[in-house]
This record gives sequence, C-alpha cells and structure tokens, in this order.
Amino acid sequence: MKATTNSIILEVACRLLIPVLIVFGIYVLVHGEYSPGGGFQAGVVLALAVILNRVMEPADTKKGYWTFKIIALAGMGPVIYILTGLWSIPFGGNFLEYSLLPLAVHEAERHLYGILLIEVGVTVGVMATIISIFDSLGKVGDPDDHGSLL
Amino acid sequence: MMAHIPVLLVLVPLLTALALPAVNWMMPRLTQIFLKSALLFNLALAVLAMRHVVTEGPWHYWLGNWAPPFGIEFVVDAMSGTVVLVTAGMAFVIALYARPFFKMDEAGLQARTLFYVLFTLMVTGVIGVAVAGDIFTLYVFIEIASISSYGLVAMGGRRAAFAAFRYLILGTVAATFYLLGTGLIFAMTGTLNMAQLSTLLPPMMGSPAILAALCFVMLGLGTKTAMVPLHAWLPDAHTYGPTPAIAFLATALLKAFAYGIYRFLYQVFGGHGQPVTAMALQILGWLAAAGILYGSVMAIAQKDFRRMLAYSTIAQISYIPLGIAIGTPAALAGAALQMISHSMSKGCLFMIKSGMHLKLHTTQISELRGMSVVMPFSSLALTISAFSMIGLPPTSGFFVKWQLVRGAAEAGFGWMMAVLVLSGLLNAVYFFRILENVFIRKPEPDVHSDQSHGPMTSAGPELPLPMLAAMMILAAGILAAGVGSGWLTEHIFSLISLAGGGL
Amino acid sequence: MKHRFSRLSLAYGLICLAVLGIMVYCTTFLPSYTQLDNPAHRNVAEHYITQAKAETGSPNMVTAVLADYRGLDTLIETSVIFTAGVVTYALIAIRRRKNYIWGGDEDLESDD
Amino acid sequence: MTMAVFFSYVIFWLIALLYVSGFFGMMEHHHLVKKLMAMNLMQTAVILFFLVLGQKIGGVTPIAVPGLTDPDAYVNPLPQALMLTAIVVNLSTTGTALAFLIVIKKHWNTLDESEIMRRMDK
Repeated sequence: MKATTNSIILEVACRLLIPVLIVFGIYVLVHGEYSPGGGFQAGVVLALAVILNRVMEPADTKKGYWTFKIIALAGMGPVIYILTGLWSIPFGGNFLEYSLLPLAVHEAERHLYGILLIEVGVTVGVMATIISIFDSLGKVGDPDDHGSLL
Repeated sequence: MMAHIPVLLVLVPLLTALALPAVNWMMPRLTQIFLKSALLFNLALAVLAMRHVVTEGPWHYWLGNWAPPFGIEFVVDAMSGTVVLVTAGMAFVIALYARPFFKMDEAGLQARTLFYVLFTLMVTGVIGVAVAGDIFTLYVFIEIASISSYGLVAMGGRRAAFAAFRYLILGTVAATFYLLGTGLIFAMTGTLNMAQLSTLLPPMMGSPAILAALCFVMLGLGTKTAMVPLHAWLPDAHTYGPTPAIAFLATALLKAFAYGIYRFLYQVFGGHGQPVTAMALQILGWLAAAGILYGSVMAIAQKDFRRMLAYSTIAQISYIPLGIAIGTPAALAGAALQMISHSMSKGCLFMIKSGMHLKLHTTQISELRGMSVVMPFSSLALTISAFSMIGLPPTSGFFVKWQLVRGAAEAGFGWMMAVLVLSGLLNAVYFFRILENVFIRKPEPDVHSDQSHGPMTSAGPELPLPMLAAMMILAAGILAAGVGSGWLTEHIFSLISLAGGGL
Repeated sequence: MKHRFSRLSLAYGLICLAVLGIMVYCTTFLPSYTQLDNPAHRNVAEHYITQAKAETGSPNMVTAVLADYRGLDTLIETSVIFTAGVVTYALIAIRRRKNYIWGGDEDLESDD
Repeated sequence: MTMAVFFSYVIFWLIALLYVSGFFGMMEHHHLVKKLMAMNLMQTAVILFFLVLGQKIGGVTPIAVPGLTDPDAYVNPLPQALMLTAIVVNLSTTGTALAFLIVIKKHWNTLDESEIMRRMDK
C-alpha cells in the first residue's frame, strides 16, 4: 500500500513554507543590489523550496527525478553569465564590461542590469546544482544499487 | 575577436564544459564533435596567443575594463603561453585518445559526458592558473582545477575513491595554506594584483609576516605540485585513477602549479634580487634535487609499471622547480622545455600503460616480455618516450637536461649538475629494465594468448585506432620538440622574464 | 568511542604548538584593523567604498565587488559548485554493475 | 597599545588556534569523517581571518547610506566579497568529499583510514 505523504504535519508545514520560500528567493535575487543578498543566497532558498517538496513526498515515489536534465540546467546558469559577459564584446567592450551593454539607460544603470542578469545566471546554476546533489544522494539507498550503505 | 583571446582561452573550455550536458541531452550524436572541435579551437587560440606574445610582448587583458588594481587582469607572457599551449595541446590529444575508454551502454555514455565535463573544467582551471594576474583569481582557478581532478581520479574505482579522498584532503589543506598566504599579503599591502604587488612588496620583504606569507604560498603550491616532502597524495592517485584523467593531471595540472611557483617567486616576490626570495629559491632547489633523486630511486624499486610512472612523475616534475631555482635564462628555458617535453613523454607513457593493460592484461614489469612482438607501435613509442625521460640526444629530454646543466654551470651550482647527471643514470636504470623486458627477453608461452577478454573489443591488430594515433602524435611531438628545441629557445623561451618588472 | 592518544600524538601536538607559535609571532607584525590607515583598508578597498555607487550604480558594495569589479571570480565560483554537482552525480547516481570507465584498477581484478 | 588594539591581535591568535586545532585533528584522527571535519575547521579559520582583516571599529554594513560618505564609516567590502567566493568553494569541496565518503563506505564498508590502507595492498 502506498502512502501519499510522509506525515500530515510535514505536508501542512511544507505547503505553507514553499510559496513563501519561492517569493523570498526571488526577492533576495532582485534586491541583491540594494541589500544583503544576491544570486547564491537566492539560489539556495529556491533550491530549498524544491527540496522541501521532495522531502514531503514518501520515499517510494522518489524514482525518476530528472537528475541528468538538472545537471544540464545547472550548466545553463553559468552559460547565462558568460553570455551576458560576451554580450558587450560586439559593442567594443571587454568581457563583462556592463557599461557597453546595448540598453537605453544611463551608464551606471546598465551596470545594474548587467549585475541582475549575471545574478540570475548564478541563481539558476546554484539552485539546479543543489537540487541535483539532493537527487543524487536520494539514489544512494536504491535497491538496485549494490552493496550495503552507511 | 582577436583582442579577446586571453579571456577566450578560459571561456571556450568552460563554455564547453557547461554546455556539454545540455548538448548530450538534446543532441547526443553531436557531443563528441562539439567537444573535439571546441578543444581544437582552443588549441588554435593558444597558438595565436603565443604568436602575439612572441611578436608584441606580454599580453594584458582587463576584465570588465577595470584598471588592474581594482579589477581582474589576465596576463599572457612567454612562460604562461607555454603552459597554455601544452595544456590545450594535451587536452586535445587526450580527448582523441579517450574514446575507447567508455562502455557504450546508457550508464557508460552518461559517464562519458560527465567525464568530459570534468575534464574540460580541469582544462579551464589549468589555463586559468596560467593566465591569472591576480592572486585571488589564481586561488579560484586552482580550486576548480583541483576539484575536477579529485572527481576524475575518484572515477577509477574503489581504490581510486580512497586515493582521491586523500588527495582531496591534502589538496584542500594546501589550498587553505595558499589562501592564508594570500590573506597575509592582502593585510600587508591591501591589493591582490600581481603587478602592483611586485612593486609594493620589495620594501617590506624583511617583515616576518611577508616571510610567513611566502612560506604558506609555497607550501600550498608545493603540495599541489607534489614537491618531495609533500608528495604523499600522488602515487596512489596516479596508480589507481583512470588513465586519460591521470595523463592530463600529470602532464598539465602539475605543470600549471609549478608555473604558479615561478610566477610567485619571480613576478610577485622579486626573484633573485631579494635576499629572502633568493633564500627561498635556494631551498626550492634543494627540495627539487631531493625530489629528483627520491623519485628516481623509488621508481627503480617498483615492480608495477603504473607505480613506476607515478614515482617517475615526482622525479620529472621536480626538474621544473630546479630550473626555476637556478634562475638563469638557460635554466628557465630548460624548465619551460621540460613542461613541453615531460607532458608529451609522460602522456605517451600513460597511453602505453593503458595499451599494455588492454592487450597484455598486466602492468607488472616482469610480465612485459615479448611486448615488442605483440605491440610493435607501442613499443616504438615506449622507446622514444623512455629515451626522452632518460635524456638521450634526438629527443627533447636531452635538450632539457642540456639547458639545465648549462644554467647550473652559469650560476655556479656544481652539485645541481651532479644531481642532473645522476638522475639521468637512475632514469636509464629503470627504463632500460623495461626496454630489456620488452625487446630482448623471450616471451613465456602463456602470457599473451591474444584473446581479448577485457571489457573492450580491440578492433585492429594492436590497439584501437584513436589510442594508437594519439600515441604516435605524442611520439612524433617528442622528436619534433627535440629537433626544434633550438628554435623554441631562441624565439620563445628567451622572452621569459626574470624579474618582477617583467609583468 | 573514546579516542586514545598514542605516542605519535605527542609529536603531532608539538608540531602544532610550533606552528601556532610561528603564526602568533607573525600576526603581531600585521597591522591591526583598528588602525584606519592600514593598507588593507586604504589601497583598493577605499576606491570600492567611495566609487562603487557612482561606477556601478549598486549601493551594496559587496555586490558591486562580487559581480562587477571581480565578476570573473564569481563566474568561476559558480562553475566550481557546478563541478561539485557533476562529481556527486558521476560518483553516486550513475547506475552501474561494475566500473564504468575502463582502465581503473578494478579491471585487473578477476571478480565480476 | 590600547585595549582595542591588543584584543584585535587576540582575535588573530584565536584564529591561529582554530587553524592549528584543525591541523592537529587532521594528523591525529584516522577516521575519514573526522579528517573532513578537521579540514573544515581549517577552512573556516581562514575565512574568519579574512573577515577580521576587513573589520573596522564602528563600521556599518557596506551598503551605501545617503549622506554617509566617509569611507571609514563602512567596513571593508573586499574581504567579504572574497570570502563569499571562498565559502562557496569550501562548500563544493565538502560536498565532493562527502560523495567520496559515500563511495568509500559502499566499497570498503569502513571509514577507518588505517584499515583501508591495510587492505589497499591486497
């Protein structure tokens, strides 16, 4: 017989926490230039939301998470970062020179947009990596994994 | 695009590594083509960077166009250009070579992709170590190269996992040493830029805090280079790790850290001009000499070809610090030539090791009898690379020893010349023992019954074509570097700067 | 489980005490953070504090340094954590019967 | 030497003690997890060292407040930014090491270093 959830307390707590975590993660991301925060913290908070969701589910439904795909997603985070940096090269700048980004705003503000873009990249990378580590660890005790563990 | 080559040297392998899982997921058939063309492109960039350095001198690149003390700077000069060239070249050759190493089931293909991801990340780190002009950026590059190498070593099996864990512990302690040294330097000067440090540091070289920083940085980089009292991690990691990873680790990663030692001693701490640094160089010379002798003697004592290669790496890698310690132009040219020469010959030997493993199912030296009959091409390559290791004339190894001996004679280090000659003899002992087994001794009847029951099915008569091709490329490279060493010394190595003002 | 100290522990302890002594001695030559004119506060950092808002538009100086002045460090650092994710996946999550890279030591062992 | 200056050095010494205790733990213990913990102590000590370098008496968080233009009023942002990077690197190292430990435990069924070293040669 399959249970749909680990325990009712966990489920209620997670259902309350997850939306708050997602909103808070996005706040930490976009507000990183004005207050403590930034891509890493946002990535960790967002990953926590996903991981809580997985903790909530019972152990026997944990099969088939998209681990390899999430490694690909984790790679895409730094790729966003690099593309942001390369974007200024056609306009005569060096790598990561935000002041030459083709945005119709004041120069210092272009830096802000540049920083925001790379923070998005960092967030995606960190979030996907932490989820992938969690998923990999979740495979440790699988029955088709030979050998005794821990 | 040409103006951005210093940063592209780092970005191309990094972008390859990051995009590889996505490419493998979306278009599995294109993975290998994508990887190899990116590495080939990177090699072309390295050649272009080298050409620029030769024609127009050191190449400075400001990231984000922030002026150096405030932003990060990349510097490509003759020595770092050599490291970049060696790294890019070896990365391409090893990527060519590694294809038969993976099983073609689903897990094998995933493992292959992840292996190449870590491999290209390691290439990124090594090239970054070579071009970084900022001591904290150097730390971050050291760590990316190290962490990916721990992972690669651990992929070799259960013994490799343990060896990799020890490597990780020692490597991370080394990194904390390095970071502590960086902190002390930062506390005393307030900057992290190497060029600015080379002007700020000389007046305060007498301070114990700077002396401690020098010690910590050297301890950190020395552990990563496997200098002799700090080499404990290397033999196990070399013996048990998967061959393509170890071949790259021994050929490029260790060289990059040895280059880091050069960078710090000459371009940050002022080279032989500073009494404190001169003393550090002296100690470095003693340790390097000890490493050469210890590695050679231990290599003679080994019965297993893999372990012998590991100790041989300890011995051969110490030639670079030795050249750095001597510090005359000839000796530095010798050190730079050793980077090229050792990476090709040791890479070739590792490839041959895997060939033996595949064909003869053994790496015990005593069981290699009659290998020249079964594996003629491998035996030829083995001969060439062994000659280069010993230092016999047509190969590049001879010119390395020649330059180092010349440098030691100029600087008046008689004992170093003795060490070099002695090490040549010791190398001859352990390599001729193998060559004797391979060529002269008659095979025992049951050693190679020539039915391949390993996980690979060997298609050709000797070895899979990619492995043979990579081996032959390297063997030809050893001879070419030997013949062209005069040209290399004249046009490239003569540009290696000795003093802090060179940056 | 109680830890037992061996005779080697004494040697280790002495080594560590020596290292501690050297470190304490060396740190007394560092400028204290209470001196506001020490180089760590003056040289590059002062530029960041005074110019970051004007040059990068970000009032948070740590973000300005992290993402703008030293943006490359952050890129590599993100790649480092990606590396850790890849290593974990490659070692733990790939299903395999035996070793999946040929050439490790397990190929010399006869068991299947 | 005032009290404040003296205690700023005491902080350095405490950090040195933390670092050296990590060093001792690494040499003394044969259990791999304890080695890993000792390694983390050393890393943490270095991070603390950098953060202390950036400290100022009475300094505020390095987020520009309108009207406060005195550079001495903010703590030094550079070590904080550097250590943010170093912390992530440490996290990655620790994660990698834990993955290794899982593999080691699976294949050797022990985490005792001397025991594994003994069985390595077989």
